[in-house]
Amino acid sequence: MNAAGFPLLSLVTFLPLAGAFIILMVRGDEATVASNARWTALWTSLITLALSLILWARFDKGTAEFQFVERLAWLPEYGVAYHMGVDGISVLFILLSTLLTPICILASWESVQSRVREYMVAFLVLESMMVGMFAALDFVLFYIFFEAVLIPMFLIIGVWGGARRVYAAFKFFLYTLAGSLLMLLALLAMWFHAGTTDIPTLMQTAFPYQMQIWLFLAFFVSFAVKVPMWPVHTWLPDAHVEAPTAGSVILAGVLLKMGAYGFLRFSVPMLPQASADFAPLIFSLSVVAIVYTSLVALAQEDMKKLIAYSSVAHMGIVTLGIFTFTHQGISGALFTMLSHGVVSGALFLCVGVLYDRVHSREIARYGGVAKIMPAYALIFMLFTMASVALPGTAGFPGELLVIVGAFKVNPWVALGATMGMVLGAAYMLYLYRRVAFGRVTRDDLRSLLDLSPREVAVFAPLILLTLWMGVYPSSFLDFFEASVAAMVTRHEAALGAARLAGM
Amino acid sequence: MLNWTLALPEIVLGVSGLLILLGGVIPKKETFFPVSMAVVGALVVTAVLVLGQGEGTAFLGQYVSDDFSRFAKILILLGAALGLVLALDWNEKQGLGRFEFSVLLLFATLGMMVMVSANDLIALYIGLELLSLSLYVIAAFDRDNPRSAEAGLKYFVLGALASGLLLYGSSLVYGFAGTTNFDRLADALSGGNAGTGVVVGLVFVLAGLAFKVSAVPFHMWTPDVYEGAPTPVTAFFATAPKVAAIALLMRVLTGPFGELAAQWGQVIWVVSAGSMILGAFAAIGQRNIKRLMAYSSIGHVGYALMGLAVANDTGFRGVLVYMAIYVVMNLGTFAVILSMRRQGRAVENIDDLSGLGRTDPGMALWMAVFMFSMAGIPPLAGFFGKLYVFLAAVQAGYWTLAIIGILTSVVASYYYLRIVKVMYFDAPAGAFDARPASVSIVMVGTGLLTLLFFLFPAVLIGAAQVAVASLAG
Amino acid sequence: MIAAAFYLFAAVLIASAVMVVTSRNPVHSVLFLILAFFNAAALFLIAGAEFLAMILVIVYVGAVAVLFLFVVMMLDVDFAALRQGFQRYAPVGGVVGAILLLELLLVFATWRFATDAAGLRLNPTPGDVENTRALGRILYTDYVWLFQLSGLILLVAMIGAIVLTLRGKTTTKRQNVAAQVARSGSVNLRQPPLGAGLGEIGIERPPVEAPKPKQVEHAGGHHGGHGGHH
Amino acid sequence: MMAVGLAHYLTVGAILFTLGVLGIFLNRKNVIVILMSVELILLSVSVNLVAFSAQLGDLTGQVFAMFILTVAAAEAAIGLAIVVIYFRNRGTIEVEDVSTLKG
Repeated sequence: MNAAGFPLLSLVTFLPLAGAFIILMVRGDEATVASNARWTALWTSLITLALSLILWARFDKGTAEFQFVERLAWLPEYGVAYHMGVDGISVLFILLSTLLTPICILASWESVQSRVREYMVAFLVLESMMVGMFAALDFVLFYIFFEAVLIPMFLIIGVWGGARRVYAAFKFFLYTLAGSLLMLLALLAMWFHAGTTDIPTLMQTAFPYQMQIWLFLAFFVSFAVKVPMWPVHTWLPDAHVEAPTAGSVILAGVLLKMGAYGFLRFSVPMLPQASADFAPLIFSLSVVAIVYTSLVALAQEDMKKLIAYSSVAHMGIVTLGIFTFTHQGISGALFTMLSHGVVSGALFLCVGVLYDRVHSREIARYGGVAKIMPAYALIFMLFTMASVALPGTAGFPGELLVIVGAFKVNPWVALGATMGMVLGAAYMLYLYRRVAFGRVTRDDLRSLLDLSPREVAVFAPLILLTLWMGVYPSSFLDFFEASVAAMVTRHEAALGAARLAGM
Repeated sequence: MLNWTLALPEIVLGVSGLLILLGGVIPKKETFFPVSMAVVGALVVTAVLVLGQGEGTAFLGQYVSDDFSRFAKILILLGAALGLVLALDWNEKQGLGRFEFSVLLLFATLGMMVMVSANDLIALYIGLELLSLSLYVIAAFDRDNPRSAEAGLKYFVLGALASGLLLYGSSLVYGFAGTTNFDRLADALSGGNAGTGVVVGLVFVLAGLAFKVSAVPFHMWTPDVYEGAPTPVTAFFATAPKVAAIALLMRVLTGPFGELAAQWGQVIWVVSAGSMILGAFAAIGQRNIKRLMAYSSIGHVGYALMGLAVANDTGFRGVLVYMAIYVVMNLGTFAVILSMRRQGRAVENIDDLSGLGRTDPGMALWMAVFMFSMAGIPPLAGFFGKLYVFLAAVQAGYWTLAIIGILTSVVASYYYLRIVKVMYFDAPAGAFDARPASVSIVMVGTGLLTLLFFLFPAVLIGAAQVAVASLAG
Repeated sequence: MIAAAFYLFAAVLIASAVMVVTSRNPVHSVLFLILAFFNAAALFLIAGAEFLAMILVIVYVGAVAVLFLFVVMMLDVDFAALRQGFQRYAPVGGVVGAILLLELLLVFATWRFATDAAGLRLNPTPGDVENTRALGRILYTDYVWLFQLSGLILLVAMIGAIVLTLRGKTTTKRQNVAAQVARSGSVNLRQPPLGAGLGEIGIERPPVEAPKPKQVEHAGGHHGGHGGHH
Repeated sequence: MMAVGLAHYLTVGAILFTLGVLGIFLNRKNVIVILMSVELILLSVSVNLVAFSAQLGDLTGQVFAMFILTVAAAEAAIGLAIVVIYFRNRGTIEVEDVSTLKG
């Protein structure tokens, strides 16, 4: 059946749903329900994490083939199947999702007090959809998971968000929906052309050049909104600012990766010529995104907004790396995605820690936190450093690889990426200075408590990962080595064939 | 050959209608509930008979039974039976518990069955009128309520005009071909033989039928009638008759006028695009949920017609799948709307749903499922409906139509989301009265179907495939 | 001769149709509608559809038009107010109507029958029998399905009209036959002696129950004039 | 068989039909006249059908016309019933006047 001997991927995907169902069945008064919901959600997500660790352990790094493959007839006569599997590109994202979910649940343990049951259900459903999306090897299946993510996220932002949550939730939903519906059209066109929606098969299908252009544009709109790329990024700051802490963590940690993952899974391998043709466009947009949003980030007064803009900049580096079509570039992009998932998630948690205590995200409201909460300041510093890609932290290897890859293609592009690192250092350190150092200007800050054991438990795995990724990056790079190599080779082969045909 | 046994389901339904009518008239006490139960029973029996119905034509070609008609009939019977179940409690509470309601609903259902089995212009007309006349009456059923009376009046006036157009078109078609039988018409029109007269006739017939499916530009009656009619009547209007009218439209266009697909394809294209656009934009400002559902239904008909505009088997299959899912979603939504009742009074503003997520999480959950499904968000059933019509449009290269569909569904999702927003994000506006079990059953049943459709899509899609095959063959 | 008759009837038909639509008083409209039906019936006769002509007169003039008349007279409507929109819409309506009419006439100008229309006929007119008999032959046999269904349509119309307009008034006393029959002791069967009249037997009445004494509401109260105590 | 041609009948039918449609649009407020206009439309259809029937030598048209007459009678009954309850509720038969259901 597959390497694990049982349908591991399906189990990882649908176990959270089972947990959600159990939570829905809980009866009793509000407090009982809330506490039961918290514990059930935590245990479900931990078991899911444990299961996904099997995935990690059993994954064969030597091959670019899909592993843990499951296949069930779904709509056989239309070439649609329930087809799941992972390769080097997707496996770590599943782990990222299953890791961040329990962290999010722990992080909202106390901060979410209203409608706990619904909150936990939404998170578990969200986890299920995220994992399914990364594991889907059928385009229709992928699309279903891809869009279904919107439902729980819409509710998480809208119900437990801040003051302008309704606006943010609608903007998030409608932007993404508009993009993904265009992808649906492209999907249908591919389906019609190839007679199947099987992703491995579609990767082998050569689409006519004209069609590739249109398909690429449709995909581009959808994924660019999701990544988000400049200039369709405007939903992101709103969504981040208004979402509850855990929502921001998941949004930054996993949801933003869906767009980049889409580029890697669909645009580049299935539409090689169009990707190559549009690469300059992507480069320009990415560089604009990096520089522009970094500058915007410098001017922010709201911590969450600042980190949100930094996410846009980081994702610009990711898209830039992907479209270099070089081994280093793509590896770097993947690594940056992972590290950004961990680091920006952690940064949002850091903001959340302060927010839980003071109920303000205004940078000017703080100052001298390092004196009052030393442990917190240390952790915050670690993640700030990781975010500015200090060597030895998670942020560094990925960005370095992207710059190397970009340099191979075009030095100016590489310069753009480097600019991102420099500016990133500027705004992050500026943020840190204003929050952590300086005199304690406000008396109410003096009474703040340092991290509780629960919060330490939340941060611990992230700290560990950040250091691990920075010190020993090849333990992660190895995972996608084979897949990226195969992808680059195939891409060059496809371009070569097209060039031959063109002559 | 009369071959009358073929029409057994209709005959049984008609005769049981007469018997039930007798059973309702004779006793002196209130008979709404038992009569309704008897009608539901008759509908179920008829559905069983339809499942076992043979194929072929009867009554000298006026009646046809094939997989297509059986598919449509099952849907119609399902919609009618559940619609009546929804009406049970509401009618009693609103003082509309008169047994004639159920009997009229039964005859309307019979009319719909005759429509989808019609193989002759006269049979089409008779079936349509049997349906329409019953609907006129039940739209005005709440006769002491000015809004209901007005709904009935508006529906009647425009409906009568639509029948007039349809008939005038039929007369031209008959004059051209010398026959009213669909098979013979198809013969007469084959080989590019159609004259101006028959094309004009077709346009009139299309206009008449477009009214019945409430497609743009014949949609004017829909919002007023949906809002004014008693809510269970609106629920009924939005489901079974739509299926019947769309099925009839498909049969007429593919059968006798199959050769003219190039002509009617364009008309349907425009109608479909117009309906989608109007359904999306006009609904945005609505505050009354029934009125919103009216525009929503116009939009949904637009999507279904997209499959018809494509005029190939994939498209027709998409239409059937879409309509089946539409009926289920709509019944569920109306089950929720019928539960909106405070201190014994029915309320129907969207704001009345405020904070439902807190006051009644179960109902809010199902309503959210229906709303997301109507917006076409996977993995809910509504997504699959859209998937199949879009697939057909893309295959046939109808890009413009598909893109209009995409844009309008984004716009439309805005107002569906708004309902979710009101339920979950806003402060509670007070709890609703306890729901009757009958409504809960329909709500949960249709909700589960909507939610879990993705597990077995092949069942419905396979059935639609078979139905379409019989239509073309 | 027949052509002249046709033109006469057609002209009157159209003229009265115009009057139906435009006349100020709905009562006049109804009367013109009746006239239109008569003339249409005459046209039917010329075309050889005798049965339909009769039906038109009997059903339409006899029932439908009278029903209209009845409703118009019954509803006390201020008809002058209803005509206000008319002048405003008349020019536009006239243009639209003219276009529609022209288009329809163009259709007839290019009219042709399907090449094999004669072969497609379902019920060729039999030469040997008159119109009514020919219709009767197929109506009750070939068209039995639709015939029965149209019966149901009439039934629905009947139910509808009743359910919408009939009100069981509470103020008027209505006869309830079943209750009357079931009433015990109200009917005494007796064999009167032959030739006996009321004078001998007297008027038979059901035994009248003695009126119940009213409950005393205020034990100690004294109500002058209203005899609560018997 | 006919001294006058098919075209004559169809013309009469077309004029009647147009008048009927016009009547509905011109008398938007007066429901009773609208109902009568509907009757005119149905009459025009019957004229058409009878003419075609005679021309083709086929009885189907007359049967069709007969069904139409039957149904039209039923329709008139229901229409008038609805008008009556409408009048009872509002004391007028104006349709457009009603803005309770506008939007």
